[in-house]
Amino acid sequence: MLLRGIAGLIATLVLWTAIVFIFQVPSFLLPGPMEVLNRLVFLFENAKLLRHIGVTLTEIVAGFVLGTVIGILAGVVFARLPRVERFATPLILLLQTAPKIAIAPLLLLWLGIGPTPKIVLIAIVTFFPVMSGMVTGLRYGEGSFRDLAAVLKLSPWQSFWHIELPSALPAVLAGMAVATTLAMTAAVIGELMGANEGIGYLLSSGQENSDTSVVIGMVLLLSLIGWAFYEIIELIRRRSLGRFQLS
Amino acid sequence: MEFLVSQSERMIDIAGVHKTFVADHGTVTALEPVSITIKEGEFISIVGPSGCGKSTLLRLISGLDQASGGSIKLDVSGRKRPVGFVFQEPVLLPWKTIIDNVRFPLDTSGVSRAQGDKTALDLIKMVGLAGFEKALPRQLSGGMRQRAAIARALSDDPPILLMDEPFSAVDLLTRDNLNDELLRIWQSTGKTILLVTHSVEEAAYLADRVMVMTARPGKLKCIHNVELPRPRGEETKLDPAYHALVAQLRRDLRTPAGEAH
Amino acid sequence: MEFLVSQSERMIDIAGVHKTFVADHGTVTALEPVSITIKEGEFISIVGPSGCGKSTLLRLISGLDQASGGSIKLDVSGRKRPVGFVFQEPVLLPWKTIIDNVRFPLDTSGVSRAQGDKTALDLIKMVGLAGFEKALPRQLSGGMRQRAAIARALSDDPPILLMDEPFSAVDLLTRDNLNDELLRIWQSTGKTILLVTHSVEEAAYLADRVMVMTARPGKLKCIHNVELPRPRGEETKLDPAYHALVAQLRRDLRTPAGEAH
Amino acid sequence: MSGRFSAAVDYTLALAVLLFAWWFATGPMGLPTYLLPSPLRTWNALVTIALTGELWRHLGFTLQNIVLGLILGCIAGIAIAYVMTRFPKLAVWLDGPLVILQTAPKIALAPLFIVWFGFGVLSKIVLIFSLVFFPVFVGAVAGFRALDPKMKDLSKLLGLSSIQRFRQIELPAAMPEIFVGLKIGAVQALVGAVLAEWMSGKVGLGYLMTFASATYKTPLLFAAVLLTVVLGLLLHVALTILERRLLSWKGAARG
Amino acid sequence: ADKVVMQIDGAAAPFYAPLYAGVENGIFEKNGIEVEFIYAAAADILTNIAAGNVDFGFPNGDAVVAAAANGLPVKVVHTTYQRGIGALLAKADSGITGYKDLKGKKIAVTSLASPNYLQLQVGLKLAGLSLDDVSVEVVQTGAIVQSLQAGQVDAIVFSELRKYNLEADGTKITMVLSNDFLPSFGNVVVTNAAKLSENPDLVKRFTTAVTQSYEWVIDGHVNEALDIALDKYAPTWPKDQKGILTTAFEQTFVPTVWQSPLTKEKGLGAADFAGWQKNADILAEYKVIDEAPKAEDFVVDPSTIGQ
Ligand SMILES: Nc1ncnc2c1ncn2[C@@H]1O[C@H](COP(=O)(O)OP(=O)(O)OP(=O)(O)O)[C@@H](O)[C@H]1O
Ligand SMILES: Nc1ncnc2c1ncn2[C@@H]1O[C@H](COP(=O)(O)OP(=O)(O)OP(=O)(O)O)[C@@H](O)[C@H]1O
Ligand SMILES: [Mg+2]
Ligand SMILES: [Mg+2]
Repeated sequence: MLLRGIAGLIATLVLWTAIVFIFQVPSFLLPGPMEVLNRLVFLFENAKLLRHIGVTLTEIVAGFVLGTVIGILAGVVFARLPRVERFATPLILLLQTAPKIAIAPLLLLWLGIGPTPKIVLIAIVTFFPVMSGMVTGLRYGEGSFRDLAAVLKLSPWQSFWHIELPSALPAVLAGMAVATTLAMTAAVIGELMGANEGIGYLLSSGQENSDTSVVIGMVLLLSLIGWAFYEIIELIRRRSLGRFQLS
Repeated sequence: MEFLVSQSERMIDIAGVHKTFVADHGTVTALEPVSITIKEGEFISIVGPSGCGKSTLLRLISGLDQASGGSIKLDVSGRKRPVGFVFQEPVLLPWKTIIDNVRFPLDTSGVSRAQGDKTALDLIKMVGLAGFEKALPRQLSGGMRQRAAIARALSDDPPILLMDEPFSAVDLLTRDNLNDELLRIWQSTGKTILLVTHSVEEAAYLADRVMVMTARPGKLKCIHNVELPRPRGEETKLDPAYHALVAQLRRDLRTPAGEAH
Repeated sequence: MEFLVSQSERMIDIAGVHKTFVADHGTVTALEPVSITIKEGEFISIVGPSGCGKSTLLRLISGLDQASGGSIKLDVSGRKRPVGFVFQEPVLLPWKTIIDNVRFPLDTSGVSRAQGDKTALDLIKMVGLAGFEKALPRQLSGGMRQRAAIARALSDDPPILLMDEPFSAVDLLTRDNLNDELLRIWQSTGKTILLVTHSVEEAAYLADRVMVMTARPGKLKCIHNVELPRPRGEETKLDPAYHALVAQLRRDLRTPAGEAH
Repeated sequence: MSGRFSAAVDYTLALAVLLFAWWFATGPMGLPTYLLPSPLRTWNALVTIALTGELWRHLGFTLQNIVLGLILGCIAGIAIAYVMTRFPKLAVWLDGPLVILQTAPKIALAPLFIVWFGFGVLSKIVLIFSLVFFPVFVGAVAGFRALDPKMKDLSKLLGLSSIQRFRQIELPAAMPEIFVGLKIGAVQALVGAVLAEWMSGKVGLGYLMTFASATYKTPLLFAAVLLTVVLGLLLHVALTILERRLLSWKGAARG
Repeated sequence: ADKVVMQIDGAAAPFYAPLYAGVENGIFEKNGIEVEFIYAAAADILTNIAAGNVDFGFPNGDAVVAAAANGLPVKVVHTTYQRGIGALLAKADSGITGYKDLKGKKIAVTSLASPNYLQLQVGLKLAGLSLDDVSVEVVQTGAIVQSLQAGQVDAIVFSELRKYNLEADGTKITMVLSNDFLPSFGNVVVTNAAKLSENPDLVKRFTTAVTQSYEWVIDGHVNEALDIALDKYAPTWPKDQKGILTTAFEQTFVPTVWQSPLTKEKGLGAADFAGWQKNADILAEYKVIDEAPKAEDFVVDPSTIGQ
């Protein structure tokens, strides 16, 4: 799967080069792959690129895990208690729709400068898709399993662990896949609101400098990280569902 | 019909229970008021035309659904899981193997894995699924799935067992065997069993009492005491009293003319 | 057993068909090589213990699964939908009402809505679901769902009808009625029908030939010609030949000792 | 009906609590206006632009973009998900590039979108579309994949044409998962619309926000934020009602 | 040493070389200060200063005026850039040489609330034109330069600094400095009003360090400072732009941006109260802010800190 994904990636690169070459796209609009690669190598040699990647990766992983765990738990609560869900919905939508840039100073005020506000931001955007997936998975899941749990008088934890989580897993994983893409965006925003390291920071310096190669290069790095996340989720999906996916 | 059972002997007390479903296409009276007292250790069979409320009654007793009126009392003080339920369609967790499915009630009630495996393997053997312990439900035939569900319902030894057409998808021979196994288990454990079936032979062969229901609206038509001696076996099936009862049940089901035509 | 059927009469030609499933817990031979030729308009019943490959055989004939070997030929030149299938578990579209489900094969083959409604309503009435046209599948009892599935399989009048334990979840009376309806339809339309059942009475009552299968590994044990006169009805059930056949089928199923125990 | 009514009550109640917390933060807790303006000042800012009629222009523009982007993203998401589940070979090739394209942070690409697609509505719709597409796509893929094999048997047996199969079986069966994607997509559409206007343009709620933010008109900023949230809430409620109607056959568990 | 956080406009860039060099040369340390630089947009910086999230900011002067007008408790403690660096930029081959040539053209600014937009309005007015004679597009920082390069607009009103980027890319640029007709200030050091009154000593030491850092560069260390910046602080910047940057520093920043007649007299960072006041008044006149704040209320001359 990974191999084939890489094949697709190479195809994209070829297409990209072709577009740049055929249409003679100037590099301030869309630099070619080689140009971007050169800039990446340059950054690697001069700008401690790896350290920046490490910083961002740490933030993403921490935020993603936090958001996923809270999302799953909230999903369970919301699916069981629709009133709580309705009650929380406006707040959640507030957090999701309010432009992060607008609330950034507040986040800094409450959480201080450093990785925390970034992690929280990533957790916030991760939370929503995971929670939605969980709620749907539980709400529209097989009714007969609910009967079984009721007859066996399973504790909330037992029915969550043995019945609800497995049956909601496809929807939750779909939510997590969506969350990966949002997490990448949040990582950038988080670093835009005040940072001096990380991929998002390098990206904003590229923007400030109208250096499209750096922008595209950083976008590409983030995409690759996102893709890696996505593949991990796919792996979990295939591992866990392959057994009972009936097709 | 016994109306005088000592308080302690009463296991299930159903008084004026009825159920109406409200659906888009109108309300459906699934069950008109039913009253019956079931003693501890009794074996009750329920027969009746399709759609007469048999499953509904079992669901009400198990507490899965709420009655529209009337009261149901179970005398199962202290038991965490008073009822075992064999659903009309086998409800197996598709992501668990057969042995995991059968052991599931034990796993979730704190029984040790080793103990659970032992019980589960015995039951799997009993229902004729030896060799399929590690199979997933989708790899079994319809009848095999149903048998796995039966094994699961028995695994944690509930005092009350509700079985909704448990043997409808298995062949005659297996069915006979399972009937005898069920009787054996019932006799050795003293469970209270309610079994829904479309086979009047099965109903008569197994039960202490047979409830006959009628359709549209579903209601309890009559209850037959089965006076056949215990333990039952091949001789029972030769007993003229047995055949008389079967014939009587057939007649009961035939009049008033059933709903299908 | 007939081996000489004119080419044009052959409807289904099964030669050395077998099926093996590969699963995590090992390979399962669901079906050892089976050969049989079924004539147009024949009514075949299939009986056999649970897990002997009956459903597998039907799925192979319908083309839903691929055989591991052997060949299956259907003489249904030009028919877009050669087979109707009543699955062992009722497969209804949960978002459609009963009438929409029954009309579904018609809707998707370009029959006008009015014509479709008429056919569907007739069939719904025939299977005893009048009044539930607008109900959703989940609002029906198990037996009612099964009957809806039967109605759907009949609605677009396929030349071959494969029925996997269609009546297992309905009561005796309904079952008898449906048996007679099925015979009526069969006689008037000349369908070729394969019906899997656990009821040897039903198998004998309906069929021209009864296939008896054995379990583990599943294989065709023998085929009985049913020489009972047509049309069949209440008299058939009094015919000693019928009872002899039923008894014979029972014996066939009993030896070799079934798998459950 | 009574369910819907009680839902409205819950939403109102929640908003009231939110309002109280907000009031509390700005009043007794004493957060200054430039960090968080009081509800009253925000309301006044809102009323002011509503009275000048400016509000409706901005709101209308944003709403139009959201709806357009949402519809387009939805159609494309479902269509491509379907094609990819039907032709797994294709998925092998498309999966990698699609995911890469999607995980590319839009906020970083948004400025380039403007350069690529111009200042007009097009670049905005493209941005919204790109944000809506993926959630719907992933949801739809999950939905199509989870199709009950018995349903597959049925459609094979009836020899359904691709269109029949899609319309009658696959789409309705995938609806629950599609709705997960759709709900996230709706929120993303909102985020995208604001982001696009933040990046360029002279109308829209997003523009209003940049303007307010650059001039420290924090009450106006929060008024615009609040409007987006209300818009989000309305979209959410609309989708929930639609979901309830389309998925009533599922007999969703209610607590 | 006191640990402080300074939030700088935009991202790390060689233009901030004096600050970086100051750190590397131990100038800040000598003043008992350990500084960490982080980056954000100007408006965010001022909000963060007001909220106390960061200790010092280095935003654009116009942003400070707007913030002060809206009641944010911020104080300019070091008018580092003595003039504005806003400018009208157009491609040399477009034939645009000044505002008078803009009739019928398309011009991009970053926001209708930005000082660029104000500069455009005033520039047009002085050239006898009005907004009706041109079409204005709003394009964010991240795209505005490219939109000029791509020919989507004929001119942009933005920062003088971008001229160097564009020329590095090989585009010849015509530039009209806005400061010539509209006095304003580029990057200035800002702190919270409360911090200033509670801890004037720290602020004093900080501004002293800033002054000393800039002095070192002005005293003939442009080359070293740029090396430090390009190597350690703005490594994303292409190294081959050093030549252009050196020219920019030597011909523009050192003589006319960081230094002015006022600084000759009162030292670097001196507050030109009249200039600030004029800046504020014009912002108010053009309705960018509701009411002009008093320059004395938000600007402090570094020499008076702590007295
Ligand atoms: N969830 C429901 N909503 C609406 N009506 C229902 C629902 N469940 C059952 N019913 C109706 O209640 C009646 C009794 O159903 P029930 O399942 O108890 O029948 P049954 O006796 O078990 O039939 P069968 O032998 O076919 O399983 C039926 O008419 C059915 O349509
Ligand atoms: N998908 C599958 N994967 C693995 N094994 C399978 C699969 N489907 C069926 N089998 C095996 O094939 C054998 C025959 O199954 P089949 O469903 O044909 O039995 P059947 O005769 O219909 O039984 P029943 O009367 O219980 O429905 C069984 O042993 C079953 O375990
Ligand atoms: Mg039932
Ligand atoms: Mg079968």
